[in-house]
Amino acid sequence: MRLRRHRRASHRPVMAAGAAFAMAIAASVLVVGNSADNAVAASTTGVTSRQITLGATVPLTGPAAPGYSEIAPAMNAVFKWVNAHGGIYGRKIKYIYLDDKYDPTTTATLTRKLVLTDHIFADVGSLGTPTNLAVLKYLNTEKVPHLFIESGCNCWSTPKFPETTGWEPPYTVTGKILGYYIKEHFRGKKIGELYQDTEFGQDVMKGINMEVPASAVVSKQSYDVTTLSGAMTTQMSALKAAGAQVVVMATIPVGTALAMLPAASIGFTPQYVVDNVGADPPTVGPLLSSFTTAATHTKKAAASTAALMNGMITNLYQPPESTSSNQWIRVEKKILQRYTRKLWAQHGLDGNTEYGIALALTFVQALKAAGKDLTRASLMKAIDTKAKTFKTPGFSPLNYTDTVHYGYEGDEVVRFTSSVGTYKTPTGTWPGTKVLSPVYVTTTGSGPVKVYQGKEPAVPGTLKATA
Amino acid sequence: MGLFVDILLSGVAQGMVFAAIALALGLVSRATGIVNFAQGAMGMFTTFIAFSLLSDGVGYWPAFVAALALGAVLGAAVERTLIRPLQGKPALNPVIVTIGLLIVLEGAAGSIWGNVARGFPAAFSQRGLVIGRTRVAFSHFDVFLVCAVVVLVVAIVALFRWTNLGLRMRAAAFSPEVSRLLGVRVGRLFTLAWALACAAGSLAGLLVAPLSSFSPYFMDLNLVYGFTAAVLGGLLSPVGALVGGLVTGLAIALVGGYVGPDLQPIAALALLLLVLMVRPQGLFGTTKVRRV
Amino acid sequence: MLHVEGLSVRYGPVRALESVSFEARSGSITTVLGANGAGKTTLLRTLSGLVPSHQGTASFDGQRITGRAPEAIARLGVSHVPEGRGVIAELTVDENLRLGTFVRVRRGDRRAVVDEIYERFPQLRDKRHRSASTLSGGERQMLVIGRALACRPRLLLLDEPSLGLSPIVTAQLMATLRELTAGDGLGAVLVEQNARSALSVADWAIVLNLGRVVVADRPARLAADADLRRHYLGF
Amino acid sequence: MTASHTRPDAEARPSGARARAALRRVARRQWLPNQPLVRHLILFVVGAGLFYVLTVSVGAYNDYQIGEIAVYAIVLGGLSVLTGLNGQFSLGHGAFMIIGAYTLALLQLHADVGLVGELVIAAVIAAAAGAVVGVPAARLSPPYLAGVTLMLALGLPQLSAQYGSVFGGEQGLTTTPPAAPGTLSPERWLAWIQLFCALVVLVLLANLVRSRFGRAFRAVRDDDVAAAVSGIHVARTKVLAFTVSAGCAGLGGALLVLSTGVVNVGEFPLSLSIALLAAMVFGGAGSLVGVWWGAVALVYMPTWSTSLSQHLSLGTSAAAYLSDAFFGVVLIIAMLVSPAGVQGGVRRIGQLLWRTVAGPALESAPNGLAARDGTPSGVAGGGVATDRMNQETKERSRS
Repeated sequence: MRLRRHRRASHRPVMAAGAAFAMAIAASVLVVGNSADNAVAASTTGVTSRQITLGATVPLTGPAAPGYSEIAPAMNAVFKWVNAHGGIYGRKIKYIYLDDKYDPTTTATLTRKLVLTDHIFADVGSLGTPTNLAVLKYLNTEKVPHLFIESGCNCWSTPKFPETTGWEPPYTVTGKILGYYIKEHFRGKKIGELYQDTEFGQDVMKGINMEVPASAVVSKQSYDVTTLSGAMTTQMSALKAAGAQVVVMATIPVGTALAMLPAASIGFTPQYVVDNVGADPPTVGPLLSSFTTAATHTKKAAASTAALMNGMITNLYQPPESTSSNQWIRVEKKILQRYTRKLWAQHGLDGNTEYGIALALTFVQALKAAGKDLTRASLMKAIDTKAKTFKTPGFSPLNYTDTVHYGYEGDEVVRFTSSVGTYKTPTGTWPGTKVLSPVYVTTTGSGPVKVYQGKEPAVPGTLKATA
Repeated sequence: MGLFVDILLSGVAQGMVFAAIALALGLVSRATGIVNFAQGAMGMFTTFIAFSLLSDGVGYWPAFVAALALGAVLGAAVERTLIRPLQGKPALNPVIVTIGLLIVLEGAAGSIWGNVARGFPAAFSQRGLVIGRTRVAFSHFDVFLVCAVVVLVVAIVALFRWTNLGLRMRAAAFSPEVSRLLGVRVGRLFTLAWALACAAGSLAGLLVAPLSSFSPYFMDLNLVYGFTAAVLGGLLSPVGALVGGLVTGLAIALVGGYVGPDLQPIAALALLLLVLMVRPQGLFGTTKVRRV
Repeated sequence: MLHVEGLSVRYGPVRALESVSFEARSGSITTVLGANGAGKTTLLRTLSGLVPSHQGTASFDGQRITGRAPEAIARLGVSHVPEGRGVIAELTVDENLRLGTFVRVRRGDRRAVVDEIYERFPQLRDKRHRSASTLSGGERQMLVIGRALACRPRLLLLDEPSLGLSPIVTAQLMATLRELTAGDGLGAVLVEQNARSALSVADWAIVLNLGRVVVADRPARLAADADLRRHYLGF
Repeated sequence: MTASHTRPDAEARPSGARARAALRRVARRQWLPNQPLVRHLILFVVGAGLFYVLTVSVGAYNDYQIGEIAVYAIVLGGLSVLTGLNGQFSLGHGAFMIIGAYTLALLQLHADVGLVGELVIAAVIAAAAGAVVGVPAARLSPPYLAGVTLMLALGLPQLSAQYGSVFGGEQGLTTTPPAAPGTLSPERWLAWIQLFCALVVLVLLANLVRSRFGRAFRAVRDDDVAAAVSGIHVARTKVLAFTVSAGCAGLGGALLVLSTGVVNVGEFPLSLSIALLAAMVFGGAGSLVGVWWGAVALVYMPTWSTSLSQHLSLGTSAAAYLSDAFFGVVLIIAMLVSPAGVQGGVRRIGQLLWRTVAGPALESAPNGLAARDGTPSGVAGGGVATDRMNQETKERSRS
């Protein structure tokens, strides 16, 4: 009985319903829309006389989203500001950013959607190393500009992929500058290292170890980001046991917090030197609030977590959010406040929103430099040849040439300390920023770390007037 | 030496969290015969509710108790509305429903509490205790954590072993039909088992939240390791859950400390295979092995 | 005490029981006979609420039991001993017995009831703390009947209690059954393949074939009917 | 369950009516030839034709997605055979996809074996890995197997970081999709290759299901003791099922990274393995037609979720999370409404329609219903759960 029933049942899977599944797919296709081939072949894809369409893939949900999900909306605030003031040569910017959940397969699919059905002019400000690697080849084959990737991987500048550019300083550059500072200012101290075991952490450490003498490094610890579930007690105990006096970290904000918590717990209080990726107080601070207890978790919480950040050294390539006197910071705050009210109310100007605004401002400069007859080629040419004249919040100029596709290659070293005052964001009150060094510049290779001699760019008049 | 002790101690604390989750998974598995993939997410959700209460000025302990109670209610509600209707249907279906629930809860938590990474306070100070002259990686809060889980396990064991209710629950789990014929209200007991399990899951959430980045996904990996612990311990035995949790916690702490954090999952897999090769029913399992 | 009227059960398109009617009285044993697949087990499962009925009613002491949940029917005093023994192997002997007392015995009397069962089946007392899985076939049968009795039932529904037992044990079992129903207002419905021994203890017998009652009569009359024996009872 | 031996099989056959018998034959698709191979080949050709028409009438992006659907159909086909037919199940099929994907990438990098060679070797290596996992797996009951495979999916990717020089670390390795002939778009050409592979694999699986091995798979699922008694080597059968299933996953992984152009472990997170299981049951466990529904869901859910959140409001993350939750709800409702998955639901609707059209002729067809609804009870043997009904049947048959 039983067997017979099953044998019958097994007639079914015989793919007899080829029709059924084909219909299913046809239905899906209808729902999603079939605009692919109806595109009018304009002179330049994604550009009309009235509009420029841009796209990006960013994590809006998923484990990687906290913090990073603020960047694209902040960029969009800049584009809204541009549109409100007549656009660029009369063209308004339409920015489509899609949620890839930091999953490269999804990035690959959504990027094809952006290119093939949304007909974007360029992919601008997509986030992440593995995600962008998944579309690097595709976008270059399709000759779609793949600009200002939100990642400092050393991999965005290769002659093989001329359409692709990075934006923030490459991780090795920030590492070298931090390493140089440590070498100069913590002579004779025992150095411990903690890094995320991905491209990011490895590249920063590569830079640091180019500068810091190997004899000074007493312990190298790492963590795995995909299986990072709790406090890094073992790593911090090992650094403590090795007697590290300075702990240099290449960590994402969560990693910074999960390292500092157990360290505080075991009474390990080294001098922290943290790469800027994982050192933004408004981002890291709330994570540290779990160090509060049932008794103290009230208004005191903010104060006690701020204390943990106090004294941390990091590096910045654009003005710190806390210096409200800075012209760029003022403008950025205004744009944020006016064009993304929600974001402003939730986060204010923190490391992520500032990043998005600065990146979008860079792109707006590039669009202007590309001129009235905008094409993909004219945009790439403007970036490759005129980047040094772009006025952006970065301390050092953008270094794009036809062979180098990194953006900034310099930053300064700072310390968070309440001795210079504090600043407030919707998530708490944070120590102010004290500048410790001049702006340094260097390259990803073996070139020396040099003091940057030029001036920091001033805010363009039009921006000051309209924002 | 100090390092070794610290590694062991952090392994114990971590292992206790796995044990609590393993216990919850075991309770559900025992009652309704399924693996509840939403166990972690349910604990996450109630922990977020506790967080909301804390932000609204409610005290820590009222919020703590409220989260446990809500966990129980959530567990009972899920059993009644989502699991019960699938009785007698293909056995994978309720499992897929729990996967669906996992997605729903994480999505809901993300949209309600937003995308901000934040911290969750601990019941007691997280500053390590001073033993001799060194400060070890074991704080007042860790002491509380270990005690809470041990008390939970002892309570569950006592419930099963020495109370009539526990006897009924065991009977209902082993042989629901016979139990019904003896007048045992099996359905209610299953609901109760889910409620207990999800309260235990909430406890795990409240205990581990201060030690992790507190986001809608903070329980995901804990669930995976908790499941490993449950399987290691034999899935159905509360003591097995405790031992399984401890072994898993220590194993990954030692591997993380001395071999490399990358290899923690591989090590857990190896441990699992090793134990299951020797005892396919886990350390404390008593599955009837059918042989011809 | 048990009154069954026109009871029908269907599994999808299949008719498992078709308009079955009979009565079972307290203090008597009613045996249900028939070939494999005649619907005997289905009948008991329907009476105890495990299988929903399609048509007809069954009532116990004037209360309708069709449509009620098994646990509710058990609480009325109907104790179903399922086919295949139904000991809960993961529990000890004592736990199995105690489980029977939870519903109809007051908290203070439960120990006494269990002890009473041990009086009746002394072998069980010796193994009270052993796992039920270690018992022999005959001991398991004692355990399930003991457990059913621990429920303080008014009606026993027994599904093939002699299955797999030796003739001697079967005879003992039937004797026990006779003794139990003799006194305190306990009735029994006994489903059996072993028609000969069932007929030897029963007060009334019905024969099912393809879900229908084909004969209902006194056991002696059935045993005497050679045709009937050959067609339906197989002895 | 008691019904199985009381069901009067012969009794219900309606008298005479040749017309009704003919109707029944049509209903049971007996208009197709009886030899499985011929039937499957005919369906292969029909399916290929339909897909050709479909792909040439849509744009490049849809071609790309159809290709992805084909890839997931292959993976889900293997998983469906493992779970639906053999009663084992895996929460770690992403790991076998990784093996296939890296095999293809390494072959493209270091050897010159051509696309066919690359795909075949990828499938074979993954199948071999499946055999290795399958040996211990054969001894484990479902929840324990779940634990082991779950850890496999979590642990295996870590090796790529550990041996970065071979596997390219986080960046991974690049892959080169086959060059499209003539003016054909690369997306369409790749979609054709992927669809072709999917149809071939499904035909092979369909034949396997109908073969001696398929019967052994089912026998082991239904009752391993009984299967062993009737001379089936239970452990070997389970290992074989695992091997076949892992091979399919490996081929799928290899084909998938041809689409993306790069292979790195980020593409195969633990959540993918869980999503695969969910999609398989969503489509209908044990059904090789159902795999297409599951694959459509896997590919379109992220896209739909994106467009949904765009509609809800300008892509804020709150909206994105809501659309995530929405698909959890879809999964739950699908399971509650149609336990046999989408394909089970489709079948039931088909029957209802057919019965209205063909009238009561089929009503009395012996086992008509049982045969059609066969899948759900089929899966019952092998969930994470031990299906109580089955368990008790087994216990009873034992005593």
